[in-house]
Amino acid sequence: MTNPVQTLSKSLTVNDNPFMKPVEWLSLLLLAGVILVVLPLALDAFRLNLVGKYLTYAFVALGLVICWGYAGILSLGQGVFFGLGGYCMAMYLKLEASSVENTKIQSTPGIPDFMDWNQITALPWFWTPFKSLPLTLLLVIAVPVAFAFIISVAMFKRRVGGTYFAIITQAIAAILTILIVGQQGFTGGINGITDLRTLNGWDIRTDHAKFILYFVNGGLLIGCILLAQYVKKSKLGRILVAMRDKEDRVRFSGYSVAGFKVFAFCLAAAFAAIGGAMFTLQVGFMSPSFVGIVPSIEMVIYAAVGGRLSLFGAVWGTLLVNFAKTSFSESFPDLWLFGLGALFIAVVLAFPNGLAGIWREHIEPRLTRRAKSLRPPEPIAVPRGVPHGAPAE
Amino acid sequence: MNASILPAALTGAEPAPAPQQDFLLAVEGLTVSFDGFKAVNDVSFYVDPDEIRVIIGPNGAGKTTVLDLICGRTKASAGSIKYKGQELTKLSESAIVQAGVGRKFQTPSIYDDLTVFENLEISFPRGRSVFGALTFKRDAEVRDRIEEIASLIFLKDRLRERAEFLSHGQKQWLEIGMLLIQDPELLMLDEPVAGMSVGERIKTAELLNQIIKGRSVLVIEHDMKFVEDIAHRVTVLHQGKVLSEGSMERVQSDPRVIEVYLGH
Amino acid sequence: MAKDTRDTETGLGSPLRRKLLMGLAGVPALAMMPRGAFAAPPTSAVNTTGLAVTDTEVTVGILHSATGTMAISETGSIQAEKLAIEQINAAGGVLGRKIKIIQEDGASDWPTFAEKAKKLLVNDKCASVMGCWTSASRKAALPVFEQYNGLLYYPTFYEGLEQSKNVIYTGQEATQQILESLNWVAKEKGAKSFFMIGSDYIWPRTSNKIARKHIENVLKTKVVGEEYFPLGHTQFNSVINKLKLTKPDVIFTDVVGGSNVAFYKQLKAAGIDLSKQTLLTISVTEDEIDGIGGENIAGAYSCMKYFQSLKNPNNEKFVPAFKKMWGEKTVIGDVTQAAYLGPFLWKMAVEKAGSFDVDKVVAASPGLEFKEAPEGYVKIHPNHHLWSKTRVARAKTDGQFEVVYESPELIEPNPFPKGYQ
Amino acid sequence: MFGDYSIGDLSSIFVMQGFAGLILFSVYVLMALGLAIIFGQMGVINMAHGEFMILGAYVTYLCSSFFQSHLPSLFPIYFFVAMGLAFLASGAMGMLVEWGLIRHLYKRPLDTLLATWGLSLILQQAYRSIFGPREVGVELPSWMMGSVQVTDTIEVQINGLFVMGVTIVITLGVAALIFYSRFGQQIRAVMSNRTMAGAVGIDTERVDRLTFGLGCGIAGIAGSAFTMIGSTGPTSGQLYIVDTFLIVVFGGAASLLGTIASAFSISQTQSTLEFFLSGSMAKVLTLLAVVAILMLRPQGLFTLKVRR
Repeated sequence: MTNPVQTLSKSLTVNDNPFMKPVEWLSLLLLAGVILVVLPLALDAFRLNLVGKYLTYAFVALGLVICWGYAGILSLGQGVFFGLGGYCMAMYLKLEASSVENTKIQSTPGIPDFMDWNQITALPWFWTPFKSLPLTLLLVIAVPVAFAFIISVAMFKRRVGGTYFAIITQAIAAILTILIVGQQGFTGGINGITDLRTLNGWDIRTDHAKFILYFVNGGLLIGCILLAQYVKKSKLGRILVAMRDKEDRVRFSGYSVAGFKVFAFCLAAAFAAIGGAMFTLQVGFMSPSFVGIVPSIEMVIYAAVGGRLSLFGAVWGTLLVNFAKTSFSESFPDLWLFGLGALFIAVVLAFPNGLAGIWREHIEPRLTRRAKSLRPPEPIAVPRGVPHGAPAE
Repeated sequence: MNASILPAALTGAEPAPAPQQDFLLAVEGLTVSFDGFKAVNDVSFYVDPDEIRVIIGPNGAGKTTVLDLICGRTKASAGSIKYKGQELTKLSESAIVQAGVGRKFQTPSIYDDLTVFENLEISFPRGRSVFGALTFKRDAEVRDRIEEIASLIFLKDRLRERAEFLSHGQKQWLEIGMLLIQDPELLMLDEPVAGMSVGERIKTAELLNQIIKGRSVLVIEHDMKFVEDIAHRVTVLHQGKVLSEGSMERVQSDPRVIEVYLGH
Repeated sequence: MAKDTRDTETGLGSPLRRKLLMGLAGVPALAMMPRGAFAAPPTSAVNTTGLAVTDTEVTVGILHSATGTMAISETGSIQAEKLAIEQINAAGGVLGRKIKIIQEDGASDWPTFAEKAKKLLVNDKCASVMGCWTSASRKAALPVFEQYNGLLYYPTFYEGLEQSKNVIYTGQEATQQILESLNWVAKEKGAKSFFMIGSDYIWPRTSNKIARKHIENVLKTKVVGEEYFPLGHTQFNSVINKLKLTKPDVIFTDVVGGSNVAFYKQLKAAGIDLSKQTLLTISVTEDEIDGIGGENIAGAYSCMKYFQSLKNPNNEKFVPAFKKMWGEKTVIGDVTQAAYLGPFLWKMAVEKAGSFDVDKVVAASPGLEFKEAPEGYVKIHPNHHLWSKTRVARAKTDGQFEVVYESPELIEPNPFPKGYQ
Repeated sequence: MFGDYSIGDLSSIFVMQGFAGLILFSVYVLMALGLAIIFGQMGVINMAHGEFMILGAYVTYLCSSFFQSHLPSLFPIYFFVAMGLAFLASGAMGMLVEWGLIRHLYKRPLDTLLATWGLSLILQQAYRSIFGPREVGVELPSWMMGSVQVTDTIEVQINGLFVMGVTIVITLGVAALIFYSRFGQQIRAVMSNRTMAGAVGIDTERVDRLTFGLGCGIAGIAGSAFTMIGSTGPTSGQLYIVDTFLIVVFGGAASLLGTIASAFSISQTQSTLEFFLSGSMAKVLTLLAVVAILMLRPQGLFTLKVRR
């Protein structure tokens, strides 16, 4: 990689650290256009709902870009936060669907059906907050973030990093899955929480509702991208990159490294939780199969395919892998796993920076060469290169 | 803290010994053992304000470990480190830095993926909390200060480049710059001229001579010419213990030192 | 027996209304039956709700996992459904129309089942869907079938506690499978104590709950242990020690998947001889024995409604037909047979109703009798489950079962059993 | 819960329960040993470890069918042949994977995780295409079934004894190889200082490949042994992966002794808890305890405190 040596003659006098560079504004416009205009016009209600579901995974991938790409913390347990967010939402919806009149055939009316089947006769205490919508919306974020906070404080204060962190988060995903499946009286077990109907009286099952939820989802995603962009552009974003590079140097520049890692991990958890809640709303149920190890690792590959350092790449990567999965598994079901496996390997071996890397290394230079006569090239401020995993301590 | 980096010249080359409570750094009985091996064994020394202290000693003498202990990278098994009367062994690394202790590592430790400007910016002593970093503004004060430091470390015209592309010597300077921007009262340098070309070495000596004024400096160095140039006092470590201490001439004439170190 | 009065809100309403519906359904059925045999009635008459029915074709969906972890189990169902549809087509189709299959892959992923169900109903306008295997996939797809008024034929024996207007359950619900076999083991083996071991999820837990109530309240004997292991668990030595300590008369198991294999191998290795120790399982069919190995499980009793070795004229035609289509080595388990029933039950209901309209087909279903079922005679109950016999059979080393007991009468399905919840 | 039983019954059960714990311990050691070499020594996070084990299991399956149909007289001893072949097959496959994949990723440990996860998906689908989606039954020679009657009430499973025997042999073999052989010396040299080892004339690439192959080969033996107690199917390998990694990490990744100690403590905890609680809760509590201890002591049970 060679970069033209830049002089700072002019650049220090203008705003050299804009919130978004023109290229990034264009990317955002393109993404927003595709999500909010093109797809809704081009797809029928069924396919649009599918895209809506995929986009909920994009929240997780977005969080992974911050947490893994920027801060170098690979979490194999993002499904935990996606699931917790989704379960919080599902608990509210389930309580609303389990009104006394809807459930009058049960031995205890007014509680979710699966509790009744398990001889539970009163709503467990931790379900009661989910009777209130505002409280639920708060808890959708607060519960996963609090959980992420506890995990990450415990681990990062003791400098657990790199591979160890990945393996421990994976174990946590496994534990939570076993717990949810085993405690079926409180959680709905392996079937999950199903048959969700209304949100504060509004039927979420109709095509019209799904259409509206799609836009809410898209809007939230763009909001999260902007938030992530703000973080990335702030000094905190640069500190995360610096930490990934030379953790000790950051520490001996007077920063509490653990605090920043905790922040990155909690932010990723919050994004995942929003994704989970939107998933529940759009798909109409939540089950432990989104909490475990396999979905968690698949979500990492979305971010990897998109480019682990690119916020927009994360969304494109998610869409691409899921479209491929849907169409490929329909026509060649046997080949799909070969394809997915090969994708993992190819991304790691040949395209460590994913789609965004291909764009930046092969397409953008050509475009810039053409545009060069028009304006001087952008200063290089975006970190490139694959993060090396922090050494295990 | 935003004092100029070039304060008034020293009042005297050899500061008078101060009473104990006025030591900037007081290391007493410092010991650390790794699985029974005492890498640092009952080390005591005192650094005065504005003093330049060089630690020398053969490989494996425990020099770097002493710096690690002071800046909190390694936890002491026994002993105390008092900085301006404050016990450092209990503090976290970041708190030690914030108290005014800066540390340069042996190999250049900079952020390859960031530009030179950003490298310096991260070391700028403001916005060190999570929230502070989120709301940090790159204002005129920050810019001016970074430019000031950059010209001092000969990198003024390379601010926009990714640090990865600097030469080895330039990386060392950049790291020194990253320390300077914090304006520490105690500066610890681990072999600042190691691995430099002759030209870079001369420039670095010049740079160090400028920046070490007005603060206490603890240096590990092998280059005796360089040591003679800057040292106020020298501490010789051998096998984790203090072997000798005093002015360069005194240390050089110490037969024990000649035996284990200069004699080689 | 207590008549079920606990229909869900989407269900069939009061007994009075149900009778009314059945009566209504009977009239056109009588009128249409002979016509169906001669010529295809006009499409406009048999399809008033815009289903994918032409003058020559009717579209039916198949929705199972062809990929993923559940593909192992669901493949047999797909094969059976395809065989049934081929046989129906060969005999002239349904109301003179050939069945066209659209197969979708649920990929062992529950939202995918909901998605594909929606696709089959909304985009493909399938007149009915044969599909789902696990309860989780059914629970995910069920709201879709109810919302778009589709019709699902669900083949797996399951935990019950469900009844929907839009689903016909061709497998047994838990009470049908369990109670009769417990009675048998109590009577035949004089069993006084039971130890229950299951995989940790809803079906084993519900089944064991029903079994425990029956053991304690009806048989007046006792349960000396009840253990659950996470799905995929492979170490059973501790629980085997507990078996040795408690020495139950009967080990009652509903362990599934890979755990099944590990459990029986370790049981055998621990010297528990199934020819002396009675073991009753509700989760082992011929399909499972393939992986467990016949020699590891020989002697265990399984209770199901169907076994491949069943001796009756229907089965003696079904088994060779199945093997001819899918290979000599394939085995046929309980669920595979139940899946085979789906297309026939649908065909009969359509012909009885004289229409493909889901509401009419649903209305025509209760009371339908299918005398050519490989398991023997079955009948659709108003609660959309099947009246069926329960059989207990003993596993042999060659991987087949030898039926040792058959309930004398058809057992009434009772998905919401009073006193068992 | 013991009120109804005689002292004799109880003591026999405790003996057998202790034995059950030892079997679990052997299983864990076998599972983790290969990974301890690959992850602990080489720093490669091999998520396809379970699939290498299952390769060994399938080799055993093929062997059993082959001996049954072609060499029925030798069937009683086929298992030893199968274990040897399993070692070779998994080892060869491991070396192939190292050459094609892993060697490009030594500097990026987290990326080996993703790449080997991809590999595990491919292997699973390959097994499914070749052997079918169902579990296959591996028939054992009759002498390996059943149990030894120690006293009237104490019985000991023969296949459990066999697994323990295999574990002891393999562990001693690996220890001898690593600590006393020339090759082991080279492995240790390469792992502690690659550049230096290269400079003194060790072919580091070859050592890497053989080490990875060795780890995978041991996984193959483990898989072969597990056909006696577990299932052999395309996705069976996934059942083991979390447990295996936790054991290695808990033991302190770089230490073989640590791996064994960690396998011992985890297996005894789990086996004891399983006896007193339900299986699911025992598993959850064991995993939780391991995670909690790792949070308090991230370096694992056994690590040397070294100068950084």
